Amino acid sequence: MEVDLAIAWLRAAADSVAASAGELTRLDAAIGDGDHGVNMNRGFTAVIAALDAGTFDSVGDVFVKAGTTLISKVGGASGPLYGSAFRALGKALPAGPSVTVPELAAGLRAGLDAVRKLGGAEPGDATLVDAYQPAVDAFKGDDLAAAAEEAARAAEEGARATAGLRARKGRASYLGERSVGHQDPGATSTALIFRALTAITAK
Amino acid sequence: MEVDLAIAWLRAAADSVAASAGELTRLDAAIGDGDHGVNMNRGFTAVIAALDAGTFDSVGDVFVKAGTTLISKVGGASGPLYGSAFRALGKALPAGPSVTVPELAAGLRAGLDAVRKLGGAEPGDATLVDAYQPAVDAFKGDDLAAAAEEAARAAEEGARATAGLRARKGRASYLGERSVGHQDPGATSTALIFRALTAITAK
Amino acid sequence: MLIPRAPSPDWEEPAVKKFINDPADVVAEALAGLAAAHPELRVDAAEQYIARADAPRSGKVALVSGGGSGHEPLHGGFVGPGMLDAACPGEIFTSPVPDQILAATKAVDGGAGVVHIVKNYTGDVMNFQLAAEMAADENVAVETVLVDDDVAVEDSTWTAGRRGTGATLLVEKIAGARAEEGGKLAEVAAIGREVNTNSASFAYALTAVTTPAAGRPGFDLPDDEIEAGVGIHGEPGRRREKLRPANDLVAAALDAILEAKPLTASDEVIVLVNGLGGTPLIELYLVYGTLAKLLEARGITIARRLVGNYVTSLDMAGLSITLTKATDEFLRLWDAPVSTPGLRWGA
Amino acid sequence: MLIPRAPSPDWEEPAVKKFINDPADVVAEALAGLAAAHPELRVDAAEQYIARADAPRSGKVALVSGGGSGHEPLHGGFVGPGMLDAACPGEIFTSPVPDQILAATKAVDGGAGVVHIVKNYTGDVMNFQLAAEMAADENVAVETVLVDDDVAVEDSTWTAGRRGTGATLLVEKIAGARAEEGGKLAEVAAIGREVNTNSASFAYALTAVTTPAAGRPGFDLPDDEIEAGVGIHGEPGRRREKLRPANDLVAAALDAILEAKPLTASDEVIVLVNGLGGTPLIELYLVYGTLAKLLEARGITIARRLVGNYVTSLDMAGLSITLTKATDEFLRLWDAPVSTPGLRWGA
Ligand SMILES: Nc1ncnc2c1ncn2[C@@H]1O[C@H](COP(=O)(O)OP(=O)(O)O)[C@@H](O)[C@H]1O
Ligand SMILES: Nc1ncnc2c1ncn2[C@@H]1O[C@H](COP(=O)(O)OP(=O)(O)O)[C@@H](O)[C@H]1O
Ligand SMILES: [Mg+2]
Ligand SMILES: [Mg+2]
Ligand SMILES: [Mg+2]
Ligand SMILES: [Mg+2]
Repeated sequence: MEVDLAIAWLRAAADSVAASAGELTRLDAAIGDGDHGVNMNRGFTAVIAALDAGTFDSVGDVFVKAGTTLISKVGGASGPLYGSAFRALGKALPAGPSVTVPELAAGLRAGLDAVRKLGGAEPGDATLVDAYQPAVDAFKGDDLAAAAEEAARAAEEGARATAGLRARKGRASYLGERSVGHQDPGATSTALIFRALTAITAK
Repeated sequence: MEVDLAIAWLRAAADSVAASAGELTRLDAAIGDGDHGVNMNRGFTAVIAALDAGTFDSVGDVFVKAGTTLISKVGGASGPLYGSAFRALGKALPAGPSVTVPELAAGLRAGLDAVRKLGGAEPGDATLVDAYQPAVDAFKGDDLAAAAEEAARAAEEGARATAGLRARKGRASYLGERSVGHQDPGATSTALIFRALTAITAK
Repeated sequence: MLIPRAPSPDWEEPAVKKFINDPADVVAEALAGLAAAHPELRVDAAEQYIARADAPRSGKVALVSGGGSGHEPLHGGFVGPGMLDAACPGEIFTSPVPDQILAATKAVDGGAGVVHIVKNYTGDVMNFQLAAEMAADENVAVETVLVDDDVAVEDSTWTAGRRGTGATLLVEKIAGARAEEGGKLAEVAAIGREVNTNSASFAYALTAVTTPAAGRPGFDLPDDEIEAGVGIHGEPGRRREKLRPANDLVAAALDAILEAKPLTASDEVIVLVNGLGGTPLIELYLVYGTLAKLLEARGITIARRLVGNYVTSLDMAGLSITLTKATDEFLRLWDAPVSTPGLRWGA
Repeated sequence: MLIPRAPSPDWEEPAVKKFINDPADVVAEALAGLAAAHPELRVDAAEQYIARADAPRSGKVALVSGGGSGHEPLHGGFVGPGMLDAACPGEIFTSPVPDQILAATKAVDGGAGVVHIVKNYTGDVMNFQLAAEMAADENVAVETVLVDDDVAVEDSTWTAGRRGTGATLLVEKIAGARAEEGGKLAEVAAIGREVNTNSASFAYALTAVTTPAAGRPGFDLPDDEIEAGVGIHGEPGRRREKLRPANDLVAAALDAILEAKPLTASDEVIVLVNGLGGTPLIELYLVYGTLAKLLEARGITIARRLVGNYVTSLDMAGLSITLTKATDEFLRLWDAPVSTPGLRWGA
């Protein structure tokens, strides 16, 4: 993955989040406070603006910039979580204008670790970890397009499966059993972000 | 009219107001503040309680008691207006256990004068005067049942006709032209009160 | 049929979604709660009035106001040093009765006379008038200050005249301070009237109000329409309008106010941005910000301001804007200490 | 399909019936209005925080709080002598960001350290935590007081823990007074935590809240149902219930509170009956009256009380009840002067 592709991924993710902002908010309204779409859209709009304003020699720097921007613009639970994930991803990558697929895979796992450390969520708690974790597990091999496709599918499946779970972290956990039957908004936005990578890598 | 009949009239009026309280309130909600039914019901309930608690030798005293009670229990525009009307009616009647139909007619006109003096409404302003005035005009002759029937009909017609008028007094006047098309709640309750007299005088 | 059919067939049995018990007991039960919450007030449950615990204050002109309940903190929340001596809450949106007003008037009269502050509604005017006549019979001197600041209503012989709304707070505060510092009956009434003359208000409703008795909104307002010039009793307003951005609504309200009571550059004003009950504070501050900019552009100085829910209409989502052209005297009295449940500073 | 279909087909285009311009600008525009209305506060529009105009106060421990907007007057309305030194409003119902909290923290630090008062929500906790780490990097000592008084939520490893609601006001007032009188960083934090430990709250919603961004109520609540144990962000509550008379609801809320934090006869409490925004004051007083009777029957003394809209949820019709077991120290600090837009006495 090169600098341009990293930026293109974030741009595609921003477009996807913008297009689905209403739906993400609706999912959040059902079990949370109805702002997830607005939060993500505000954050990714700021990310694109920040990337547009800079020049980047290193793939890692792109993701660190994205993460720092999300932390400073989103707020809520998703801001620090997504922000830390992208920052950790960027910091884990070796410096330079290009990284290999295995390096990217390791970076994504570092992002997951950061999310789990900050938020304390386990798989099965009905959070974005339930999309992120299977996506990272599926992101394998040397072919970026194939790895991205597998990851996106796994993330989508994980997101959909949150509907069957009882939430144990974040706002939805207040609902106890009543959270069952509702798909987690953060898991859904995670799936959108992984799917965005396939859009620009598919041959 | 004897003391018993005067009390029976007020009791019938109270029943009628109670039965129509929701509808009076609905009429008032459309062009006023939605409390006329509640106000009238509270007032007439208090009137019955006050009459039950006392003994009366004179027809006039019954109406003075009713008027005083309305003034002290209703509030709003209707309290002082109906209260003054009944007080003036009672005070205009000659003392004693029975009054003639012409004496009652004169008393009712005194009540109308009191309303017009206190509230300043002219016929055509879309207030209870538009039911009260025609009722008093129609309350004629020596036969109570016949006079009551004519008065009730005139009051009802007057009340219905307020729907075609632009309100110039009371809360409905704030609406200007928008009050046209709405029947005045106070005129409606006046018609109910006159109709109640026919229920107990009809042979 | 005398009474036309209701447009909605189920009018009779609304679910009254409020924190109440029997709708008929709301005012009495709330009064009991007020009494329990504010030991510094004396609540007469039988006569249904709220007075300063230290009333009557000998030699001090007393201020009595009142009106229908449902506008809280007006008036009961404005009883205390520096403002009202007593308040008479009527039933919801129904003016108090003369007996009640008379009892309050006598209870707080300290021998220097009593000012009645009356919002200009037919019911309030008549009930206070009857009470004032009864007080005169008992040798209590009463002066009446009529508040009629709502410029949404045409002030013509074709209407009951302008309604009393937001300016009531300013009249009560400023006249209350004048009484507290020893003003005579005529002086207190005069400055109250001057505040009213210098004031103009305009209100918008986004939703209709729901009274406990009716249990449902007083009128239907489509999702994209508002009532411009609404009253504080859920009376429908001057006209229905399409919903517009706040900036436009504030500009139109200001135009209506200034048309009725012109101000010129270099005038000073006291501003009240008042929520009608259901509008969040964040919107009121947003509106205040817009208003401040518009006034600045006209060269008018906001000398004092108040933003919050003060003269409400139960749960109505809406707000009113009141502008009072300020004199130095007004400002001095506005700044004087006040200590009431609803308004408190300097004390 | 990744995202399941919305139950209502027209979700996308609600008419946002509020006094706003662009929904995205609400917080910034309201902040501008707050700045215009309160010259005694210093609003930093760029960094988005509200501070006392006289901050930093050298040698005084500073209090910083914040959270999503939409709970006004919390927190911005509680900035001033005797309470907060700064508040950081996030977007509506979205916690503030670390940069903002850091900026406020540095702006008000008078060298004696800063107490962060944080309501226990995942977002608030994480953002304040990041800010505290950044502050430590810049050698500002920060102590965090977590508020988690809402007993409607199970306090277990299965949830994010109890939410911070009404008790936040008491923590800010009492810790604020302790800081004002010269308390050290650890002392101010300690009494804040003690207030939280001694507090329990329970809330009801009659209607769902409508955020400017969503434009429609966050959940559907049938005409005769309420949410018991609702949160202040429109989170659905512990359970749906049928609407019941206020007396029953108050008794049930009190039971829930006392089950979580038992009180015994002869205990003294501070009571907050708090409106969530759309509930009229008259209902809050009615509820207070009921609560006072129930506490009296249990022999518990209400030493202090507050009735009004303080910790709100935009336009939500609902209320919360908070009981704080009082110590003499709490009462002394509660009575200390406070001078903020939202709470003011003794000054
Ligand atoms: N502790 C946590 N760990 C991981 N993800 C979390 C945690 N808490 C919340 N989330 C995620 O954050 C999402 C909500 O984000 P958002 O609505 O933007 O923030 P907020 O809940 O503060 O309003 C949830 O759907 C969930 O996926
Ligand atoms: N000035 C007036 N003269 C005569 N009748 C009036 C006047 N003002 C109001 N009314 C009558 O009072 C009725 C309203 O009574 P009500 O709703 O009980 O009082 P309020 O308007 O104070 O709420 C109106 O429908 C009208 O018939
Ligand atoms: Mg959310
Ligand atoms: Mg009425
Ligand atoms: Mg009325
Ligand atoms: Mg949020």
